[in-house]
Amino acid sequence: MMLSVRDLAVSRGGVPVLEGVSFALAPGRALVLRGPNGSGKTTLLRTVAGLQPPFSGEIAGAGERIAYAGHSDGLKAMLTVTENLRFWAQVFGTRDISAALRDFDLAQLDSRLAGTLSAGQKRRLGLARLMVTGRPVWVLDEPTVSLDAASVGLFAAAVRAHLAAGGSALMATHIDLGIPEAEVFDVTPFKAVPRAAKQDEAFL
Amino acid sequence: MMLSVRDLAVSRGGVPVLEGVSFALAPGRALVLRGPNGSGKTTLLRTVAGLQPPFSGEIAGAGERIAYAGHSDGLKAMLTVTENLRFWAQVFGTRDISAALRDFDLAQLDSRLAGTLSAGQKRRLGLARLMVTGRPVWVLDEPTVSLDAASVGLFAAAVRAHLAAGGSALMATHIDLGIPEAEVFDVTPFKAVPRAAKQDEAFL
Amino acid sequence: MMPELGKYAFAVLASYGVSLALIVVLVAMSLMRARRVRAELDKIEERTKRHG
Amino acid sequence: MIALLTRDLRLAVRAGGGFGLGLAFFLIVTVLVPFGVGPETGLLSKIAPGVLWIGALLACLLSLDRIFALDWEDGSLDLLATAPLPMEGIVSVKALAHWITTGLPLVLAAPLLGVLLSLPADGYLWVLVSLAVGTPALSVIGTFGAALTVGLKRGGLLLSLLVLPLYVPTLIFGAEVARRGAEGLAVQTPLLMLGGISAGAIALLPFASAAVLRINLR
Amino acid sequence: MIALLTRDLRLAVRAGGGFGLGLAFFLIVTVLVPFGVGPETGLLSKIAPGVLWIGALLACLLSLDRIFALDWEDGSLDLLATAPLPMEGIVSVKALAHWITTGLPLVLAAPLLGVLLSLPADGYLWVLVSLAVGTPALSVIGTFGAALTVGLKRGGLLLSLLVLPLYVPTLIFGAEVARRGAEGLAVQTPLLMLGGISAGAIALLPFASAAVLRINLR
Amino acid sequence: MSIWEYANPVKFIRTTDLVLPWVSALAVAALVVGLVWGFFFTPEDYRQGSTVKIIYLHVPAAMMAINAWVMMLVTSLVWIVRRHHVSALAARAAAPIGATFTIIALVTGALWGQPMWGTWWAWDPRLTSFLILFLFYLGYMALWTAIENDDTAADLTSILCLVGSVFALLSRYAVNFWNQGLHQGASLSLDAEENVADVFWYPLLVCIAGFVLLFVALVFLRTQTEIRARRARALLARERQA
Ligand code: HEM
Ligand SMILES: Nc1ncnc2c1ncn2[C@@H]1O[C@H](COP(=O)(O)OP(=O)(O)OP(=O)(O)O)[C@@H](O)[C@H]1O
Ligand SMILES: Nc1ncnc2c1ncn2[C@@H]1O[C@H](COP(=O)(O)OP(=O)(O)OP(=O)(O)O)[C@@H](O)[C@H]1O
Ligand SMILES: [Mg+2]
Ligand SMILES: [Mg+2]
Repeated sequence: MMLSVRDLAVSRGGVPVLEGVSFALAPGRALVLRGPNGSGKTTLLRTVAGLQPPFSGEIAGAGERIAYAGHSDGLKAMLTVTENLRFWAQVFGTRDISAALRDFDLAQLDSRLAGTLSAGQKRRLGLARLMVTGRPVWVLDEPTVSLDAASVGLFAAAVRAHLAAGGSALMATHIDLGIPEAEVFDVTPFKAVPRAAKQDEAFL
Repeated sequence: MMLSVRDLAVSRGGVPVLEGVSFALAPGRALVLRGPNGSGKTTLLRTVAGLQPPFSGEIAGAGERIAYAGHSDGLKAMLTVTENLRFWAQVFGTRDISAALRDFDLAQLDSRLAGTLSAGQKRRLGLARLMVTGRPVWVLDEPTVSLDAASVGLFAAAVRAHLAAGGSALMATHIDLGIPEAEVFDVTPFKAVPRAAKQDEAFL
Repeated sequence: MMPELGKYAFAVLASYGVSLALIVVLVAMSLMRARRVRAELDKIEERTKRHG
Repeated sequence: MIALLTRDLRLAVRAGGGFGLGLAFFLIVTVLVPFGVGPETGLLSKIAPGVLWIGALLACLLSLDRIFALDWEDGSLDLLATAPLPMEGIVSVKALAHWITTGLPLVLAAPLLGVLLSLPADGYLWVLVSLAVGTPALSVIGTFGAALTVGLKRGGLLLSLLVLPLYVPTLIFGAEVARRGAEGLAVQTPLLMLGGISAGAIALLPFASAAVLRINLR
Repeated sequence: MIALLTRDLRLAVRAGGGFGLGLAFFLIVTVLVPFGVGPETGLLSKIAPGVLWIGALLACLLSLDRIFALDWEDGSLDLLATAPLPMEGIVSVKALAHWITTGLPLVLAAPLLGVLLSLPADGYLWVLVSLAVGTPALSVIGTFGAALTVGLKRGGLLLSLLVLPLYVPTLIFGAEVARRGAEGLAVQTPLLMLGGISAGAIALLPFASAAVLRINLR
Repeated sequence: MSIWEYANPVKFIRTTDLVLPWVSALAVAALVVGLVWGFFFTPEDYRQGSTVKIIYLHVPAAMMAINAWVMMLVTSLVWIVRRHHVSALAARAAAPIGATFTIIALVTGALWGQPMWGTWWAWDPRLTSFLILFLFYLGYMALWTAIENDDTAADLTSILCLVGSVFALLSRYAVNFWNQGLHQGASLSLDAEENVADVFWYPLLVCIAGFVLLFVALVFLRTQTEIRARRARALLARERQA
């Protein structure tokens, strides 16, 4: 099943930031969003993930198929790496966390409290969470922030494996993700023209 | 005055992570720390900035001369961009925040609450704070995280201007900062040999 | 003209005083805000009409 | 759902905050009362049931903002919202976890603290019963308030202000049961009312909380 | 320093939390007491001075963790520590801001709330005076506790437990002044003691707080 | 033509602009007549003395304090079900008015209580439930101001108003159960024997009418203001994006 977005407009604080966005993401493919700071990538990803309603337009094939990872990792500083991961595995009804630990090189850190990890280690744990969701569409916001070159490699390998297994990935980034086969989608041309916030439309 | 570090060992949770680190940073120069995730760059920078005591070794020319910017930006979500910046200006006894606003392209955002900025805009504000400290040594931990190419350019220009004015900069990063003239210092070889935590030594 | 309020004068006068004051404040604030918002809106409308 | 419950409980134990905070606060209030109103036994024993109930209520009120705030800040709440759990389930589990970590310890500790306040002998049973019946309502109502204010920067204050009037009926009936019990009077009517409030709140409020949380997350 | 004070005050106003929280809590406690202990005027007027003091103390206690916690979480405290301000100055300003946003409103609100508790007419003056003299001590002592627990994950609980015993003398003398005042007795001795505690705390504790904060930040 | 047409902001403003002067004038007239009549031209009660004059403020304020909440409940429901913006804004506009009336009822009651019952405040059920009502108003208004997005705020406050109403009724019952109280019974009921004497009754009716009209006028005015403020914000947002 494709993830497809048609003529989508997304808003922050009720004010549209992007509009007329259309793309389709087939299984096995990856799409990288690009655009300068404040162009609305995060907003678009949150909308696709269902965390906020679209301003207008349609999204198909999203909903329960999506695993989202945003700017913050949703880690509990007082739980260990294993506990953090196992919790999400249980919530998403999967079992095995060892593959995720292995693929993101977290095996040595597994009994450390998440709060004592370095910035990059935290990020790796946040990404490992994706693998235990069992969801086919990964929606990732700047996934490689704070990662060193080796970890970016781990991440790229994990994404490739996910794509090979029929999954797909939609990612926003400013830096190179190490996945050259991904298509690039620049959001800059879709900057919304000045328009009222939805809740204010009735007042114009 | 030089910032110089001699035979420094730094620790996290009492356990040394780096040892035998020595370098010197002359006015007008920049030094970039490199090393994989968890190698101890953040710990080293915090120690140099005086936020934690060294495990052993000496640091000269630091203290009141340092302006530190870490992984978190120290912004108040409920204050506007201007208010955030002006506060730090007052604390450091400087006046003018307009140069900082201009150099980091924040002028248009100046009356927005910091909480409503995008990730990259927040980061720009965090970096603009450095300019109002008036301090000669900038100590920066992954300053360009979340920044787009144009903003990295703004940052590089700000650092160059700071160096040209006789300042210096010590930065940790995984990605290119756009300052090729900076020297690079790789912390990997200084990984500490397993050793007891300082507070446990008395019991061995 | 003033009615004889007897020993309860304070209670009665204070009641009238406080209540009327509160009502006046409420009305005044409503009117002031109405006027301010209206002026603001007029200014903005004027501007948007001229420009676009 | 069970995973969420165990995680919340584990966090409460590990990170303090939960178990401890409510209980400690309860203890503090009860200990301070004699210092404040003076040590006469007669006076203390008269106000003891009320003080215990007020202490329990304040302890609940205080720990409410942790129900969602921590998960909101570190982004877990966003992730939970995209997880395959119904929102009603999430808020119910959160309320349950709050009750287990806050309400239950209060119920168990109340008789002990009764001693400090010279609670009359007849009162122990009824303080216990009234708290056991009433604290679930406090947790569920509180979860509604927490859902209303999640993500607001001035949440803490607003939360107390919003939840306080909602707590009044529970408090009145609860304290009435405890007081009548302590004085050896019949407790049936207020106890029934208290039970009714708890049952109604548990049955209906999760839907309101889930609706509110959905609105707040969007 | 003044910049820090204005920022803290502005944040308190803007983000709620400050001004409101303490005051709202004070109000809550006082309003709840009659619901808990029953509506008899005689009983209420007897416990009124104590309840007002306990309410004020709890309101202070509650707002303590905001003194440093928010600045710690978003990294501002690290930055402040590297700024050219003496640590003693920082903690003093923080304590002052806390008093202005919490203690002062409590003092001003206490007489109004006294009405709800049928405080005897003689009591108003002395409740006001005792709170005015005593709350600065509460803020300064609380700042010390907040400095001790900054950055600890289970800080909230620990903070209450640590600060509580430190608050007891202030509470005892403060409530004694108010109670004696309400009953028309002489208040000189406890008032002197209360003043002494405040003066001593303000003069000495900032040094301890600064030392503790320095240790916690490293 | 259906009543929902007035839910259109422009239509609402146009219509209320027409009625507002009349309602305001009537409100002022009724209030002046009622209060002057009550204050200057009614005799003293044989038991309550001159304090009976407080009734002309106390009772209408108390009635309108409750009615304002009821009106907010209805408009909140309309917003939830039909999502008419004017409805939500009318609820928002009514809250401060209701809160002010509640304060007036509380203050006049307290001033009346001092001579009649010998105390400013007693934990009488009627008084207590008014205090709780006041807290509800405060919470409701605070929630409105705390939320930035207007639609979110409308949704949340509406749900709060619903849940709050249920709990307000519960509290009323609880408080009655808890304390029998000192306060007057419902002396306005027409069949009661000890009805208020006619001399007090007619000016009281005029005052009640005055309060109702004042409420309506203020709600219209404040709703207009809210609509204009929203419109100004909408235009500004559009401008800023340009
Ligand atoms: C703070 C104190 C008081 C509050 C909050 C209060 C509140 C109320 C309320 C809610 C009503 C009902 C209005 C209605 O629904 O029609 C009312 C009516 C009335 N109150 Fe008070 N009251 C207070 C004190 C007093 C006192 C001290 C007196 C006189 C001794 C008094 C005399 C009356 C009378 C005569 C009525 C009219 C009864 C009726 O028509 O229902 N009230 N008050
Ligand atoms: N409440 C608000 N009111 C108005 N504009 C807002 C509000 N919140 C955010 N914005 C703006 O919306 C735009 C989109 O932000 P978003 O976070 O989606 O950008 P982004 O592309 O993810 O940027 P970055 O690369 O910096 O993360 C930004 O310009 C931001 O300043
Ligand atoms: N309490 C602790 N006990 C033991 N080890 C710890 C503790 N806290 C941190 N560490 C470890 O100390 C090391 C140094 O961390 P630091 O944050 O300095 O790394 P870094 O070089 O900044 O990494 P990154 O590039 O990911 O930011 C990490 O391996 C981390 O896991
Ligand atoms: Mg972003
Ligand atoms: Mg680091």
